[in-house]
Amino acid sequence: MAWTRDEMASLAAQDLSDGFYVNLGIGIPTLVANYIPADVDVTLQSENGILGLGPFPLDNEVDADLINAGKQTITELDRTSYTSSADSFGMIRGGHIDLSILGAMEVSETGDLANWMVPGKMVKGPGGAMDLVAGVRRITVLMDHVDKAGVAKFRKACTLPFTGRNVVDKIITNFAIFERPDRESPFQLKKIAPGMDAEGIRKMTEAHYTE
Amino acid sequence: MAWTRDEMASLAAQDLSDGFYVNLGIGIPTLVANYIPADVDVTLQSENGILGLGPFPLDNEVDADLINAGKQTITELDRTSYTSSADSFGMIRGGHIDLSILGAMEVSETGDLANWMVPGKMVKGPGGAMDLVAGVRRITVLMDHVDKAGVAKFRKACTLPFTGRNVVDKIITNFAIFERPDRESPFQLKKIAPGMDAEGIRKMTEAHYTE
Amino acid sequence: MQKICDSAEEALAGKTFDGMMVASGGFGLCGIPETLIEALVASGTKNITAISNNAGVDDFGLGRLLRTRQISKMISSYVGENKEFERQYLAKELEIEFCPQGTLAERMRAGGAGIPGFYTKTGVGTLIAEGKETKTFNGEEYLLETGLVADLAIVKAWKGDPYGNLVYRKSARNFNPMAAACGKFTVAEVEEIVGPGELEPDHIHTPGIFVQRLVLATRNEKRIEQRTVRTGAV
Amino acid sequence: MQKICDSAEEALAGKTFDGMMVASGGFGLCGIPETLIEALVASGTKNITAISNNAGVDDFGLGRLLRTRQISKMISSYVGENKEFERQYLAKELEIEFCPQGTLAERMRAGGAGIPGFYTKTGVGTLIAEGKETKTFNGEEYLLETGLVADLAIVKAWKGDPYGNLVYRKSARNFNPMAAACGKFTVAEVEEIVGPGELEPDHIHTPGIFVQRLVLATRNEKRIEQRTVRTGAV
Repeated sequence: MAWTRDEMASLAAQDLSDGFYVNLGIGIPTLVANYIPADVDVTLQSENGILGLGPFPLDNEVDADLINAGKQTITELDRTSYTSSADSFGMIRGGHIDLSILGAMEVSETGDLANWMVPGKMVKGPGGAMDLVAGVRRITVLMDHVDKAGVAKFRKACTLPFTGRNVVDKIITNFAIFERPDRESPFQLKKIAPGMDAEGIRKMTEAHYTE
Repeated sequence: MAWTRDEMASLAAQDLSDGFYVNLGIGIPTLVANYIPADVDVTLQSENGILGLGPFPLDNEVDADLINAGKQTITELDRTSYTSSADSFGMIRGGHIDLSILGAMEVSETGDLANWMVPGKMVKGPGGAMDLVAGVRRITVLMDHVDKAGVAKFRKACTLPFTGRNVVDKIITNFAIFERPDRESPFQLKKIAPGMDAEGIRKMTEAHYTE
Repeated sequence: MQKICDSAEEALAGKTFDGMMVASGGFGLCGIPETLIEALVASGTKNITAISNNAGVDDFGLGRLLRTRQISKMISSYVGENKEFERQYLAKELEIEFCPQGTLAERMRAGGAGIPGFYTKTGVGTLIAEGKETKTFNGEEYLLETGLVADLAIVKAWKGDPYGNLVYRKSARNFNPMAAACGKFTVAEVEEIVGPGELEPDHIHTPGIFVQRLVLATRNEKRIEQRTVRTGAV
Repeated sequence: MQKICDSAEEALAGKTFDGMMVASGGFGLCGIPETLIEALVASGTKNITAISNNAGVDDFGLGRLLRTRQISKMISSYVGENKEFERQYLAKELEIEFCPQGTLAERMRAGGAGIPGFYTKTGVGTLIAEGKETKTFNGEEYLLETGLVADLAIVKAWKGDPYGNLVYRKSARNFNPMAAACGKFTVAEVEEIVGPGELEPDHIHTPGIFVQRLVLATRNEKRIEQRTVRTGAV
């Protein structure tokens, strides 16, 4: 039985260490905030200039001047600081963020990531994704194991335009977790969703990985 | 009769236009602040992170956290803002400062400036002078016409290491004022100190200039 | 020196021309100069190259200038929320230069700070790198990106004083400080004009040197794109 | 996550090593980390390359580390106020890399922001340009300068909170924000430690992400180099 989106987020949250600064992408990665272990102090960054993201506001707390990178209304905490976008990306590009958790369309077996455009479709732009994968120390991807047509998203090579080359450290799909110790190493299958087996995973994965 | 240091500063102050942002170098240029016309609103910048320099403090106002680039204690005004050194030099390098008035050891007839080192002597470093001459829109130099040995300081070419090449727009010495309309043009003699004449100026000047 | 103008029209007077490059602050619809965008619509200025992280929505933000076809090119990181943009882009009526968000912020900062080019790892090996020079530092490849300088910058701040000093509020700061700095001429609209000395010198985000004209904002709709709330039970 | 340390020695513990590069905030003797400099003296760390705009005076500021011969190289813009510096430099016991002040500030900012190189007009055609690459943008020549990243950064702030958020006071800000950002490990000394939430989020100059350890400053002498006053008559 495949992991749910919340289970995937919960699995991703297990990598959060005390004192980490973390940027969560739009979509499933946002759910990770709900699963931060109680004994772990994590500061969330939003690239539009917020260090120390709070939860969504109560209805009467909504403030149009306080949104996250997904343009959702949020709140501040007692640790929050605001910066300009240039200074915010200084944190990102300068390697000060410990971990970013992002969605993906495809990941290659060498850690290339594609998540910003599909040729022939309207291109909306890279946003901050290219900056995040280039600058953040560690990148975890959350994505479905296969696309709607059943095609593997963890592939030998990306078919879609790159967001970054050799930038992914860990992949959590709804079927399995792959990880590598460094960016010279191949990915290794680390965990399998309940009811699935290694053989099944291999069949649904185009990428080469170790077991 | 040669102009005094205060008269030189007063002459330099006549170029200040309403709304100008100005950086004054250490030494005689600092005196220019005393001669800003009453009907002209000028904001002084200090490259250590102050926009809107106030006068020296009263004895009981001295604040060690508030010094100018010459390390002198100063005060703030109702317009003052503080920035980091990087942002302060952003103003300078980015061409946002209208005028800088600086001292010099030598100026060449093509506007090269030397004011930071004498080979063989202890070198103290360029400080912010190279940034100022490279970035500020207009540079006025205040200097003695000749050095202690009687040698012309406005020369065909600088003999000392450059602070910047082709960066000076106006020279006010204790004997005369030279100016040029743009940095492709030669300097022109614009004014002579009382009791001096054009022939005398020519004899004490190595640089070529027009009259 | 009088920076405060009576109206947004007066604040832009003499400073717009066809074919100009305009930088605008704001992220999504947060911290956008609503009043000045409307004045730019009214000015009828055509063929604008707009530097802005986003393109607004159909009837709000820079979308207002797209609808009137006053913008011919956008330099942006993300333009996903605007159907009119999509239509013009697909019809090739509009040119777009995509720029990763951090690179865009840094290009604007660089332009304002007199830096014509800088190197970044962002975009190496991607479509963004096409046609750009690369250079290796410490064994890693970096892209050369250029500074951006705009003919006019329009920004939105929370408070401003008569000297043009600005203070932003929360995440409405975003691209505004860089937009202000990268304009050859910068006009700020503020929610409140305060008196001289009322802004604490240590708290000023954009020093007055970057602001040539200032106007009280008459439009502060501050539309929210994704109103997201939690229930009180949490 | 516990950033506050009981002493400067504890704040530097395990983070110093011979041959390391240390960035220090401060301009002249204003805004220098007096307490941490003393702790660095006590640490006995040798062969330090110090990134600092100035070199202190003989018995104060970085002069303390020069006197003990713990610094072997300085990257600075101006070192005029220090006789011991002059003696060591003329005796070739000390290496100096002169960097124009604005270039130094930008190199530190660039290092902190992941920018390995940038172009500037500052220093073109001077001794500072020797051995450096140049590039032409819009017909003008610019120098390539590189970002600086330090093994350790020591900074002085006015107030700090348990998350490492810092606020500076007046011109004591100067190089401190860039020093904080360019350190692989940054230690801040503050005149006052305030509680969580006491610093207004819009007023924080250095966000806590740049500060790994924080200590209450025990030395706040703040020596003045040029005490200059006017008479009350003005």
